[in-house]
Amino acid sequence: MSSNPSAAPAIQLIGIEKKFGAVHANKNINLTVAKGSIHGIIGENGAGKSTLMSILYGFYHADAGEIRVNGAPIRIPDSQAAINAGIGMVHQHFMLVENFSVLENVILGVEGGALLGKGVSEARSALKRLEADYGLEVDPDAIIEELPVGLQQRVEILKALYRGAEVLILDEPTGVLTPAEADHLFKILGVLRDQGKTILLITHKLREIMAITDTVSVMRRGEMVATRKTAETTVEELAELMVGRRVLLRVDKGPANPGDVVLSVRDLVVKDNRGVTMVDGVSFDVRAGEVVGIAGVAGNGQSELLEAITGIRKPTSGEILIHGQPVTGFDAARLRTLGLGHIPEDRHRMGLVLKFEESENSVLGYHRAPAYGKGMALDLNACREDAKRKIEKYDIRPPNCRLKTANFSGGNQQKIVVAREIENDPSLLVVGQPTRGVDIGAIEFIHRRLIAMRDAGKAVLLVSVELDEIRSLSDRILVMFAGHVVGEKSPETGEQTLGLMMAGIAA
Amino acid sequence: YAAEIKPALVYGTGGKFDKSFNEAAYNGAEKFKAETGIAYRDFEPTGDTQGEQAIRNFASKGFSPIVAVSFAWTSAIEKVATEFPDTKFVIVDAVVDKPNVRSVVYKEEEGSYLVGTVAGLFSKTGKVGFVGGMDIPLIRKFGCGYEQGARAAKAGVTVYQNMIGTTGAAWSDPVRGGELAKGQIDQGADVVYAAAGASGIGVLQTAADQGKYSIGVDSNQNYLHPGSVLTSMVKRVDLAVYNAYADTKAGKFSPGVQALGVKEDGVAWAYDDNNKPLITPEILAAVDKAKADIISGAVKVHDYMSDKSCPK
Amino acid sequence: MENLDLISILGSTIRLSIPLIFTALAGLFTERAGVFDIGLEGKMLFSAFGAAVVAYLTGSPWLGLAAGIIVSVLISLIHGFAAITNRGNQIVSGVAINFLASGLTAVLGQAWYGQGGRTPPLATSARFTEIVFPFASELRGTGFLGRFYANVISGHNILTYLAFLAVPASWWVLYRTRFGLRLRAVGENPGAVDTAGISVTWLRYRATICAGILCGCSGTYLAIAQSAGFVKDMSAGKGFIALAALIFAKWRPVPVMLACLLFGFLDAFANFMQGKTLPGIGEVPVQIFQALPYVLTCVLLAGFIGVANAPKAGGVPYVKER
Amino acid sequence: MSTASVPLPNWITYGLMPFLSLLTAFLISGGVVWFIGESPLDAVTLLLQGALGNGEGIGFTLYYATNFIFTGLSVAVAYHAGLFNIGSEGQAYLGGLGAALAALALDNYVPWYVTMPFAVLGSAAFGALWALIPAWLQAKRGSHIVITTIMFNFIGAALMVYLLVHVLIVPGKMAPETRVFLEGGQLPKLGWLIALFGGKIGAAPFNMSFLISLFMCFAVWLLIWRTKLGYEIRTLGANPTAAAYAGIPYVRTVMITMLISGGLAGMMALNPVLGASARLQVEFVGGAGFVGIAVSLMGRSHPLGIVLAAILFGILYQGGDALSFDMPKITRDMIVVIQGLVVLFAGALEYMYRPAIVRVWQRLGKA
Ligand SMILES: Nc1ncnc2c1ncn2[C@@H]1O[C@H](COP(=O)(O)OP(=O)(O)OP(=O)(O)O)[C@@H](O)[C@H]1O
Ligand SMILES: Nc1ncnc2c1ncn2[C@@H]1O[C@H](COP(=O)(O)OP(=O)(O)OP(=O)(O)O)[C@@H](O)[C@H]1O
Ligand SMILES: [Mg+2]
Ligand SMILES: [Mg+2]
Repeated sequence: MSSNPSAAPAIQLIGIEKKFGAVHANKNINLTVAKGSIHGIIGENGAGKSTLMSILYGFYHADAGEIRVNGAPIRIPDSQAAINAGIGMVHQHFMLVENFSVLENVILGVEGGALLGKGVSEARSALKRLEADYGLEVDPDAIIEELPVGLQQRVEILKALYRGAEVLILDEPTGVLTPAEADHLFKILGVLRDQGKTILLITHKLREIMAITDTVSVMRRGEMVATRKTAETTVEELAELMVGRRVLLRVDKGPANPGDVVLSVRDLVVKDNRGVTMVDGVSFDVRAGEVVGIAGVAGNGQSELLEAITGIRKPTSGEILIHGQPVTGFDAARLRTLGLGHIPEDRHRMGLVLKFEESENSVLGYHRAPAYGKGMALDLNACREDAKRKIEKYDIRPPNCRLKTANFSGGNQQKIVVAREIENDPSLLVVGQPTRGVDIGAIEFIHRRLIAMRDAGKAVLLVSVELDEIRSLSDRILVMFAGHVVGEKSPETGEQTLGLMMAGIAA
Repeated sequence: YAAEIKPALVYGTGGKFDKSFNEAAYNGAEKFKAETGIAYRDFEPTGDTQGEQAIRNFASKGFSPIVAVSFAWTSAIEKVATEFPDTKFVIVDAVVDKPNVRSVVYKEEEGSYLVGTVAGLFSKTGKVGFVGGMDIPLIRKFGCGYEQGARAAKAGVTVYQNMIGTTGAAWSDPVRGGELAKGQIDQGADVVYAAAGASGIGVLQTAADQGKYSIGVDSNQNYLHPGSVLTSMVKRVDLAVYNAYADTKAGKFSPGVQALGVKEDGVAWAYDDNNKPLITPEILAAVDKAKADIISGAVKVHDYMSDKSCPK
Repeated sequence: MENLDLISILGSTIRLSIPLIFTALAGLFTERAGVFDIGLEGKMLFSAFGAAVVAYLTGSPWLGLAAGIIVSVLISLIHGFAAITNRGNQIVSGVAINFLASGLTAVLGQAWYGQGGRTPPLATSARFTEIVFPFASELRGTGFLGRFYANVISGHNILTYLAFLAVPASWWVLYRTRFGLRLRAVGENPGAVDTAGISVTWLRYRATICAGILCGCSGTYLAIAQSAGFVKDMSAGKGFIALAALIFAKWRPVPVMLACLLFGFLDAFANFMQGKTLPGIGEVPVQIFQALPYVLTCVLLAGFIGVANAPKAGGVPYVKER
Repeated sequence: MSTASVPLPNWITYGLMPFLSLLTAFLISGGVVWFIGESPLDAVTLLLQGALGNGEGIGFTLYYATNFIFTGLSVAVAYHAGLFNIGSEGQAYLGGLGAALAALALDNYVPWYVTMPFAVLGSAAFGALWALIPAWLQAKRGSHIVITTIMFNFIGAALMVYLLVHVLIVPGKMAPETRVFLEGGQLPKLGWLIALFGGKIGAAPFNMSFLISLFMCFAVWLLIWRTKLGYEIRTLGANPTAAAYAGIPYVRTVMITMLISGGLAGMMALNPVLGASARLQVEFVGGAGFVGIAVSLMGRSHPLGIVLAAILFGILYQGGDALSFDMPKITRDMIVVIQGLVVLFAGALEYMYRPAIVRVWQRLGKA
């Protein structure tokens, strides 16, 4: 071990192992993070990034392996130990008490005594100092649930700093931010680094990695596959490392032959569960034989728009027409009978019932069709025969329609959803994040299927936060920002332009 | 030589040792056992639906006579007595018209009249209370007799009446019993009569805690809080049980209704060492006179159950 | 006469509210920490039994109280073991505790004392008896205020005054101490507490222990203050009324007290109204008063009187790793 | 390593684990028996003899089991939709009103088999009615159904006592109960069924409603696993968001499920009211609604499991009666203790043994 502490790396992970039941989330991970650097970690969804960082933060326990901080091996049995070792973390899903004030959230765990009085006033002045030092302004008495996500994230950072973090872990901090907010965040991170803090930044946005990190490590399927100096690598190399083979994000497709208008959305206004207007007067058409892509940073109303169109959420006002027939407020079941197919953004939350057998999931939403049983009855054999056909056609593995859906891998689960929705031959297919957490082979398969749908004269509406996916599949791109469609572009438009629009800066 | 008998006893809800009604029945059975050496079996149902099964259980195991001491088992006895025509049954506090059933009922209004007389004369405030168990005609009958006695003893006596509940649970809720007694005491009552099975324990307790006076029921409860329990309206359930067993043993069990009043010594007021200091000679004289008047028919105590009303 | 009745009803209200206040505050602690607690009824019953037995054996009400609390805390720990450590269904665990309480107290009571599940009556010295304030009896005769002083303020046992102290104390603990801050946080978002380096498990256990202590007081009150011994099933649904009061008060300490007083008042008023007729309505069945607390709570839950937002993480075991 | 998501074969999940829970509950109950100075072995012998030793005992056992089948099904149906109905007790109580009204109205005029369908409908309708408001509150207002059904148990009890004390009571009688139904309002005993196996039913109130309960088991199985509605109920219970995605209407499904659940609970009343005591009494449900929770948990919400668990509890109830009869030191409350322990170990602590089992299983797998 080095006798000069400043030379020792801030963090060293050696042979970290972690299993969640059958899922091997981290396999023999080794990682070294230099002091005073910004170290990026990239990887696909489910690669194990959050798990690894949560182990470092003491949230999960590694099954095996060693952690060294400043060269000294330490045990991190819980987050308290991590905090004591100067490690702070901003989680992917914020860990805030929503009905508490900012101040209460900040002091939680470091109240400075059994009674609250003194600790609270000390925290108040400390927050002022941190605000001034890093430009992290936020009203200490505001209630969290009333703050926009950007500010909530700020509270998370303040929490970590208030606890004296020297190493700051940020888990996908920009997923919920506009590019401008993200830029502001990166500025703050720069300041922190200059003050000698070490930063671990998880993201799967390669651009961010190139823009701000000093070093970058790549994870794939629970393994740490490479570490590079950012200056010495390229986006292409990182992408290839991430997915394990050459990436070909372009999809071969011919020109579109748009036909009649299939979906028509007029002045649609949609609120979320909290009553906040998320979609604010959106209008557009989707024609037969074209793919319309909706681009935007997550949280700008795309999810609510999809839910309104597919009958999951009642719009506040406005109109939706399918084949010219008003369908506003129809429920999902009725819309399906009118020819709407829906591949949801989150297969676990929406698209599948993980407890069910595969065959039961392959009829979800279409189970009322006479093909699956006369009248009230559900004909299990018909369901199973149908499922077997889809399994065969979509190469779903393992090919066992009686297996619990939870036991299929992510990619195959997605294929179950895609097969179900496409095989019902909809005239309008609404697709959200079709390839999230899916391996490259499956991505290509799904992309080809979507284009085939278009070529068969179906209307396809695609929402994705992956700009590359939007650009390669769409015939037209609508950009959403803050609940509005801020513009329509062709797929040839540069990333730069689209990025500015997504930030609400240019139209 | 008398036939060997297999007597059984089914208590009312409230438990064997309620220091009151059921305990009186128990004492009767114990007395028979002590005198004859014949063992008996008993059962304590804990809910309204359990009695029938217990009675039938005894019957099917060849027990006879089977004494069921609560009106709650009326329908049960009706049914089981039909199923087992050769078994002898006794029901206390209700009437079942079957050739193998003896029904023992008491003229509680007469006993209550006696303790009402004591209460009326003893009360300094001119206000006395009555806490009943379950709100049924039978218990109203207690209250009505008590009221008549108190009024007859001293004109213008106020009588507060409360009932603990409307289901079987009312027999075993001393907390509420105590609370109701406290309410009456707060309103000025200084003697409270409890006709509430095990719930009465709470009434007697509260009166003692408050330095006031109470009247017990069914068993002689004077010993529970000597100096605070003024007297008890003794209802000789023990006799019903004892007689049933003894009659059967002697081969002279008779079905039909037995109505026991002051005259038959079926109901009485308790006067013993525990309450002797409380009972003045005037009270003693007055109660003795009331008793004599009832026996002679000079005083006719109105029975609430005869017309569902109580003279005001 | 009117005054007399009112005073008498108020005095009765207080006596009937005390077990509700203790129990509802107990529920406040567990439920604010995110652990549903429908086993309040059972804890109350267990502690009543423990208090009565020990008070009978030792002749000391204080030892009875201690026993009541210890028993109730032990039961809380069982709930904790099931609901916190084993992440079992909190409702099911509560149901189990209610069954166990009702059964075990009766079985043991019968086996030990053979009095139908009752414990033997306690001597006055083994109970908490009324504390008469100075001049209470003198003031009793001096009109409304005097009677109010004598019958409503004075003349209760020590646990009654303790219950009213427990209300501000609970408020203070919840809103002015570190423990309270964390407890409220863990009921809303256990993840926030966990990542702050605080053990969710231990915190929730402490909350259930607090509940155990408070339920211990309520059971003790029932058995050795309000009555002179344990009686089978003597809690008689009070745990559920307290639960209703807790919801009615939207999980806040001072409103909890007010809700309990309201429900206690309904009970006292029902006793008073027995057999009396209301002008124009006639005799009001007691069942109406018995059902009223539950009806009111349902009306509240329906959102007709404001919204009762339960602690967000309530009822959900904290599962970190699936 | 966490073990919660490690898959285990069905015979462990549905066989071994409930068995271990049950074993624990019984061992502890045995400890209680021993603690109060009786021999647990003798107690078990008496219990089993009382419950299964002769035709009458079996009749009683099945009589109790019938109650628990109904309430167990009631809890299970709601549970499939992710709803915890602890209001079966109150729904059964109200169901008794429906059953009794049918019997009171018809018994004078028609034979039992004409009364029966009306009583079935009446009991189910009143039980369903009592589930309606909590269901509506859950579906439309988001009020926690656990809380509202608890409240409705109490409201129902107050209502029934009022009706029995003030309305339905026979004038001149003291017990708050209706008149005894005539033959036309009673369900016939199933003596022949016991006789088939060479037993004598004796006085056991084992009656027609047992067959109705078995029929309902089949109906529930059909509903849950062979109909589209059942599919929707299960989807709602397993993943409410997926249900919304699939166009399964939340409000309607919750309401229908709770009506079915309440109806099943209500039908439980047929057994004691029309089958046994031939009159409506106060508190005739006697906790069967809560036992239904235990039965449903033990039976893993499957009709077959529910029948088995109900028979187990039937044995406990009848055997417990016999036991308290012959061992006066052990009161009938002992059953409630066992019941509590079963709910605790099979319900709240159902996964207590899982990590250990997983470890053993994995070691065996590796070896
Ligand atoms: N608490 C948990 N319990 C069980 N399995 C988990 C848990 N958290 C994560 N996993 C599984 O571990 C694997 C790695 O997940 P992790 O969240 O670390 O991925 P990630 O790289 O952060 O992905 P993303 O980009 O989607 O955030 C996944 O298969 C996931 O399903
Ligand atoms: N929740 C779960 N329960 C049981 N088994 C699971 C669960 N999640 C995953 N598995 C098993 O773990 C294996 C790995 O799953 P994972 O989603 O990590 O696959 P993957 O390698 O990412 O595949 P794909 O590329 O198709 O997404 C799967 O084959 C599946 O059988
Ligand atoms: Mg992650
Ligand atoms: Mg995957």
